[in-house]
Amino acid sequence: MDVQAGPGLMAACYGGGALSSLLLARGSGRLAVGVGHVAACAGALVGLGLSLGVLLGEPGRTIIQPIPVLFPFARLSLSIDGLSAYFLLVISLVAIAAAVYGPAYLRALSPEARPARQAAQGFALNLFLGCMAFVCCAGDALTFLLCWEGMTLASYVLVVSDDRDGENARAGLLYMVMAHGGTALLLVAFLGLTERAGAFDFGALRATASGLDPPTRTMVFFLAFGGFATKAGVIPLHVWLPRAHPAAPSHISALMSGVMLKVAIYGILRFAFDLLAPGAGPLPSSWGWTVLFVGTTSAVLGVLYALQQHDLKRLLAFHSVENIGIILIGAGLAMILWRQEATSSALATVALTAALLHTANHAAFKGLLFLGAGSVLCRTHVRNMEELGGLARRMPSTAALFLLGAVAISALPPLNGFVSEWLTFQALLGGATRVQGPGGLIIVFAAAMLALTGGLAAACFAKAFGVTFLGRPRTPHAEHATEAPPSMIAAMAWLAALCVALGVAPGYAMRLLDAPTSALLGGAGSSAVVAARGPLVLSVALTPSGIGGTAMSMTMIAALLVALTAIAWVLRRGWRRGSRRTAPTWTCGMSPSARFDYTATAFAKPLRLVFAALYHPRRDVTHETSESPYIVRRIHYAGEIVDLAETHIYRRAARDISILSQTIRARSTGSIYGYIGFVLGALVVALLLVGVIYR
Amino acid sequence: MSADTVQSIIDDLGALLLFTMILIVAAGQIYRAIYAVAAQSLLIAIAGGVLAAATGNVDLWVIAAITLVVKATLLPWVLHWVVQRMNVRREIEPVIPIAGTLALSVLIVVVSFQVSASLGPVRQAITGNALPVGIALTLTGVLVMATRKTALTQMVGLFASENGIFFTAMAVSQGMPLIIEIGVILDVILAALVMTIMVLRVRSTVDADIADLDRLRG
Amino acid sequence: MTVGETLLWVLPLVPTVTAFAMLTTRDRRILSALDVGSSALLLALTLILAREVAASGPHALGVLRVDDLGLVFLVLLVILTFAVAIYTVGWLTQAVAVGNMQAKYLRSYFALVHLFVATMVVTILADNLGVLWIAMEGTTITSAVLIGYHGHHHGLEAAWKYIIVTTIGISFGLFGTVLIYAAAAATGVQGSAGTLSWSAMMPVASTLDPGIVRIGFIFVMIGYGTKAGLAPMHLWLPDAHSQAPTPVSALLSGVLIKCALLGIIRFQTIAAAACGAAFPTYVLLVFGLISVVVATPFILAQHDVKRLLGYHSVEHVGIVALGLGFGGPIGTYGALLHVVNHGVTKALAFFAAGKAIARYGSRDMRVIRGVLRVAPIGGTLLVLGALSLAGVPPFSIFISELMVLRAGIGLGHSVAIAIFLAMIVVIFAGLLHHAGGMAFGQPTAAASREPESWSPLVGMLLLAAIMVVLGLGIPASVDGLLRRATEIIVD
Amino acid sequence: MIGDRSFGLVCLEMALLLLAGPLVTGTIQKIKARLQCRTGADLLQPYRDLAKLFRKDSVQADTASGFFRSIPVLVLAATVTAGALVPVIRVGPPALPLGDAILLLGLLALARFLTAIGALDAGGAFGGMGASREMTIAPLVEPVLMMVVFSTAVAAGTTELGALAAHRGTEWLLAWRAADFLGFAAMLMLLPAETGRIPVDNPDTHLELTMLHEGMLLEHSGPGLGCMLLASHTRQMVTLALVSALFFPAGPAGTGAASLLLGVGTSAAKILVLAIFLALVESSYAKLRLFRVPQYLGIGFVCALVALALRIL
Repeated sequence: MDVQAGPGLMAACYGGGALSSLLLARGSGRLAVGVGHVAACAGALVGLGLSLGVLLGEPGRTIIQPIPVLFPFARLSLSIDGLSAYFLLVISLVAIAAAVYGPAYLRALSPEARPARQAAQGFALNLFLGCMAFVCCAGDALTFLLCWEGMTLASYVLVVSDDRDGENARAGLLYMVMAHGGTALLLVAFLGLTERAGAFDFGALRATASGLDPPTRTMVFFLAFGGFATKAGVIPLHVWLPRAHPAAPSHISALMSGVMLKVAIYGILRFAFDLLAPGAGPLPSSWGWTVLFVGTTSAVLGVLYALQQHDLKRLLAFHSVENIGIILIGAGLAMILWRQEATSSALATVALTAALLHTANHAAFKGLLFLGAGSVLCRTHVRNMEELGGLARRMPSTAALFLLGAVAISALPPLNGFVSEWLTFQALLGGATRVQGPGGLIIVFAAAMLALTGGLAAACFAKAFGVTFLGRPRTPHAEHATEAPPSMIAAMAWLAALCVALGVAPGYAMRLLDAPTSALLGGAGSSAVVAARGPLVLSVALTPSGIGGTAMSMTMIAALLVALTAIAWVLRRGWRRGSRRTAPTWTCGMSPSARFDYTATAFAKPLRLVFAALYHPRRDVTHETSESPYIVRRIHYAGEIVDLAETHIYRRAARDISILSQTIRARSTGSIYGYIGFVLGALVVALLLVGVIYR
Repeated sequence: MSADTVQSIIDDLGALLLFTMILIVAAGQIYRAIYAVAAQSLLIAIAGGVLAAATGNVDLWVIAAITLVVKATLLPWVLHWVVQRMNVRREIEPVIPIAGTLALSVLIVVVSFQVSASLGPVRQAITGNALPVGIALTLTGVLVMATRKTALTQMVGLFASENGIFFTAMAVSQGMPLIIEIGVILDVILAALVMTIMVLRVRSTVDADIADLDRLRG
Repeated sequence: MTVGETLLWVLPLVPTVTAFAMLTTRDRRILSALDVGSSALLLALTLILAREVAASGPHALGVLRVDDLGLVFLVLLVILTFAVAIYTVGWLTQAVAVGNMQAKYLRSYFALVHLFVATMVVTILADNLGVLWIAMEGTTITSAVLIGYHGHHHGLEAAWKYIIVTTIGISFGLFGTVLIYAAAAATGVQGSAGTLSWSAMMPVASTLDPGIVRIGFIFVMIGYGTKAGLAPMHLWLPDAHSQAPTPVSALLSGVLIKCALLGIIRFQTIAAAACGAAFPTYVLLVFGLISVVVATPFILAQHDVKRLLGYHSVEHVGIVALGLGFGGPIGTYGALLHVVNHGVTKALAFFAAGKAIARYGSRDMRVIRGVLRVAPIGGTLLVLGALSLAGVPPFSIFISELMVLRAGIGLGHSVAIAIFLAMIVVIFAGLLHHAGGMAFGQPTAAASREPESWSPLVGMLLLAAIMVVLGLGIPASVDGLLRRATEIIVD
Repeated sequence: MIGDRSFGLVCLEMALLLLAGPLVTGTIQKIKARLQCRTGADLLQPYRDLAKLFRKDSVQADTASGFFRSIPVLVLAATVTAGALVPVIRVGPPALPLGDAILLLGLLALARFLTAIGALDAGGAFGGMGASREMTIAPLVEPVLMMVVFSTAVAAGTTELGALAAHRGTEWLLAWRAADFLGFAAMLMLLPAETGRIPVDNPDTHLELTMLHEGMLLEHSGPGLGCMLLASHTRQMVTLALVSALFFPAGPAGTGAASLLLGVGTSAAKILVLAIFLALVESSYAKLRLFRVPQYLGIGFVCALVALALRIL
């Protein structure tokens, strides 16, 4: 099939899906949902083919297709180059899983949902996927903005689609408002360019931007960065994220966390390396350092806040903040190193490769984890992990897949999370060697923070997995859980397979990264730089002379690991076949019960105390004593941590604004004399001004 | 009559109009205000007549006549009738003290002169002193509406400011096209009618003055 | 006499005749039929007129004249009138059922509505600035009666405030007209009858005396600005819009304030020609910004849904003023497009809110909860209307706001843009907060679960369709109309 | 870059580390005993324990999930794989790309993660407590370790341990500069934490208040426990080998049996020195309170940071 037909076909699939599920609204809801998800899956497959066609097609290929004229003042068009295709690929990969997962999930979660609502699900899902896909394929500012807002709107609908309590509506409101603020910044950034260019399409913008004076260009970049950062949930613009993502249905959460944030990353890369890139010479240094700093902050704070969450999906949402931070570290490093020296541009390629690879990796394992959380949710209807436990014996496949995702996101070998973090470390090391002076130190510090992040993530997921799936069930919800339906398992298995493949044989993925990296940075693509020694070996040459490079082969490590495991297994069986019997866990002689299990709160407590300065933890313990104060009947414990940005910036601002407007409204007059007075006053003042100015 | 005489007559009338306006502002009783408006309209009718005689413009005669009939006779009579019909208190309760209102009206007069002074001598030839007087009348009329309670006083103020407009129209541009003038006057009559109806309606339902209702706010 | 000229005097006549015809019957079905019929006829005639104008330029007949600029407003007017007529059918049944409207006064209600429409038609078609003023005062009188129609003292209070304040306002407008007339007369171009005619004045506008025109424009700006609901002269607006019967609110917010804007535009062109574009630009910018800023706190801290929509009209009139102020082809085009978009969307919002109010028997947004549960379609339309008003694509208002922004950024009014955007975001938050509160959650016990009646839905869906279509793309015919209108203003 | 340490050699080194692990533990115990004026157990006691454990039956908690049995195996495998990455006998990068420091840290972290999972699986309070504390200390250790590695890696421009060792060359102590001393100091502070010894952890007791690592082993028994113990021996060995590879990688360059033996000898000597150091520390310090550990590691962090600053600035 010709790649040229791809976009149209994709639009047809998504649009058709949206419309058909809308038309089926009056009829059976299940049919609407089914049709919607099938169409979404088809659209994702088309997107997959399209992106692969571009990525593996002849290098430097860009598909440009005009859109029939809609607005008299702008020519709309699509343009799909390497970068667009890569993000389209990521979107499609997760979208397939979500589309497979969705129907069974929705049915299991709320079987009694009204047809209208189910149809809305199908409609919004297709709209969401379509808009995301076409944001990446947009060839001009207006298409970009329209799809961008469409994406926000569709995800908003999905977030509030389940409005059993007001909580989701509030989360949706916060999300929508912050997204709108971000869009406002984007508007200014884009219009600042389009008005100079006199046209909307990216080609014209590129041409204009290369002629911009540095201050203006930097201002435009930071406007755009602010807009995208809001969408990406970068700290301190993240407050909407941990509320909105959990509120959505889980497969939508997977899409939002795994993919939608990446669209923002796409925007940042598009602006920094493509639209605003100067004709020659490096980018303004302020850009890269800012992005690096912001990325590091988000990574550390994100995982720290994630550690203290007990709501499974909220925890995952905070981890998205962390991973976006890691991606931004790579991107920022690439901005710093780009076009610095001969070899640094190769180094920049390494950094960008790390960022892009982590984009795909995060999409895979975060999608997997959210789907796993969804399976737990739809079987137990509980999101608070304190009320779960012991699920590994009841939902073994789900548990195994979730564990795989946990290992991957904790950046542990031999899975994919480690690969991208390894590349990031290499790039950071290279940066430290190239950038002398304080800059180098900052880069090394970022490396240390990255290591800290990895360790904390491991701790966090030891907690998440252990408390949710291991030990004894703490409540009847968990007690009576059963394994998730096969279609949901299949969707998770698909993503898990991606995690393993990207982890064990990352060299092959580099082939896909060639197009975007060379499109953005010019020069050799990833596979030439990182997979120079064949697809099995990742190698990075750090010093100009080429000596002292680093090489690592995930494949061999994995093989070694498997072999040794086999040997150790034999060893464990023992010389003679020892019998195995089971006995209750040792609890100092008491009869064990679920109350002996370590809770999430307890597990995270040491770190809560270590980082108390960041958490401002609050705990209130009330003793319920009987007649004598020494006999304690019951102890109530309530503890919480505060999100500094939220309490210190957002809550305060919101409160002040509302108080201000309340007072203004209360002071306003209702008497007609005041009305007339205002009119008269306005006239007199205006006349005075005219008289004074034009004397 | 020579143009200068006409000009001087108009100026004197303008001064008189300002005087009546001050009477309206200072009026402590509703009747006084109504009479002052009637007198004001009368003066305007005279001004129309003078201008008509000077320019021989037939339209102006008609306009003067209409003003005499409608504004100097009919509307004051209607107001008078309403006041008697709904036996409200005859005293005018000011929103802010009368002295303050007077001060404000002085300010307005100053502003209007300053504004028209900003036009410069050449352009003042077009407008003469009529413009500042007109502005002053119009704004002061509105000032009265803003600073006097009871709906009736507001209607009085409204008519006063309409007078200001008419005077300007005559003096500055020998009156607008006849049809327009008539239309305007018809509108004013209609408005007065509707307002009267509303006043009586409220008076009959809730025993309060419509202008004092201030439940709707914010 | 060509078709166009005939239509010029037929158009105002249609609603007038209907109005008097309506006084002859008491039967509600006949009244509704007359209502829908005559507004459909009006719509058809207007479309014919539009084709005439597109084909052979402006037509003039005595004091009436139609050009593309007026046509933009006229089309908006007739579309909304039609939608209102359809909506009224079902709304009235319900209103009479709960006793909001007495069956025996219905004919006067319908008659007044059509007189109101007739005056607005004249306002739009008026070429003579005096006639423009007269018709404008006519709209005030008729609509004042409609606002007070319910007869309880809140309604009368609102009506009184409305009639007094707007009458003062447009009497200032008259003063301004007189001054500009004087300036024109002073140039002594032609007979005095001609000098009040806008089309006759435009060619010589550049020779008018700038000083007088400046003062005149200030008076007109304040005067017609009062009628248009620009801050700080807007105070009557939320009262009137909240107290009027819902269809009337839709007409007030959708068309009437736009007519006042048309008046301002006509004078703006004269002022721009006489004393340079800078002067009207800055006046409009100042009032636009004041309106956007002043509206914000009242939108945030509002409990009455119709007052909310009223204040929102203030904000949007401010946006139109900003667009006109930024000027240039883009800004003006955007402003005109915004006039149409806001008219349609705001009418839709009022319709949806009206249905919700009827369901819950209250205008308090703390009482109206979970509309989506009790009325799925109406609730959806309510949310869509709110989102569109807040400027979210793919709805039409986003496009016009985008163009206004373009103009502002292109011409480098950075401060105005900054304030504008900040307020837009805050207002967005407020509006969505209110709309979300009304749409989602568990409905209160007061809510009536009765099925949604068809005619209001048809009316709303008509408007929603226009809203979405204009958001996804501007048809060539509309574009041509707007372009020609823009040329008239900018030239 | 492609080096000349053949895969066979790598396997040999790995086997050495695996087999000598218990011996080192035994040595440390012996020295401690001596320092405490006890005779102490035999050097080979750890081997005997392991052999005994592998012969025993196993008891498993009835609440444990299917993962529980496989965890010791995986932990052992991960640790031993990590052993494959450090050069012991000879410096220089391996022929196959198996020598990356970051990968080594990753594998150790994997082992630790799985251990914690296993500890939580049985669902007792001790396992959870041990896991919680272990996972509290680990994230604080890792950045410091990473920076120590970087402080040498920045100079060499690689994170390949063999290459790092080769870059430092044979005359290591003479070539040391301030940065190296600081980095080494930081490394010495980390050593007890990474090997789970006093002052951070106490390997000898299962007392609730003191234990980190041992608490996680409570529910394992028989061969499983054997695997876990062997893994912790190997882990300690790997860490010591890492230190020597980073800071004093003396080793003959030539090939042939003689140089191989020489290499084995030298590395044995280095590891013995470090073992003695550990024993000294263990018997001369008391265990820190858990919440003092971050401060303790903070000192190491500062040392490493300063070392890097000296390298870069």
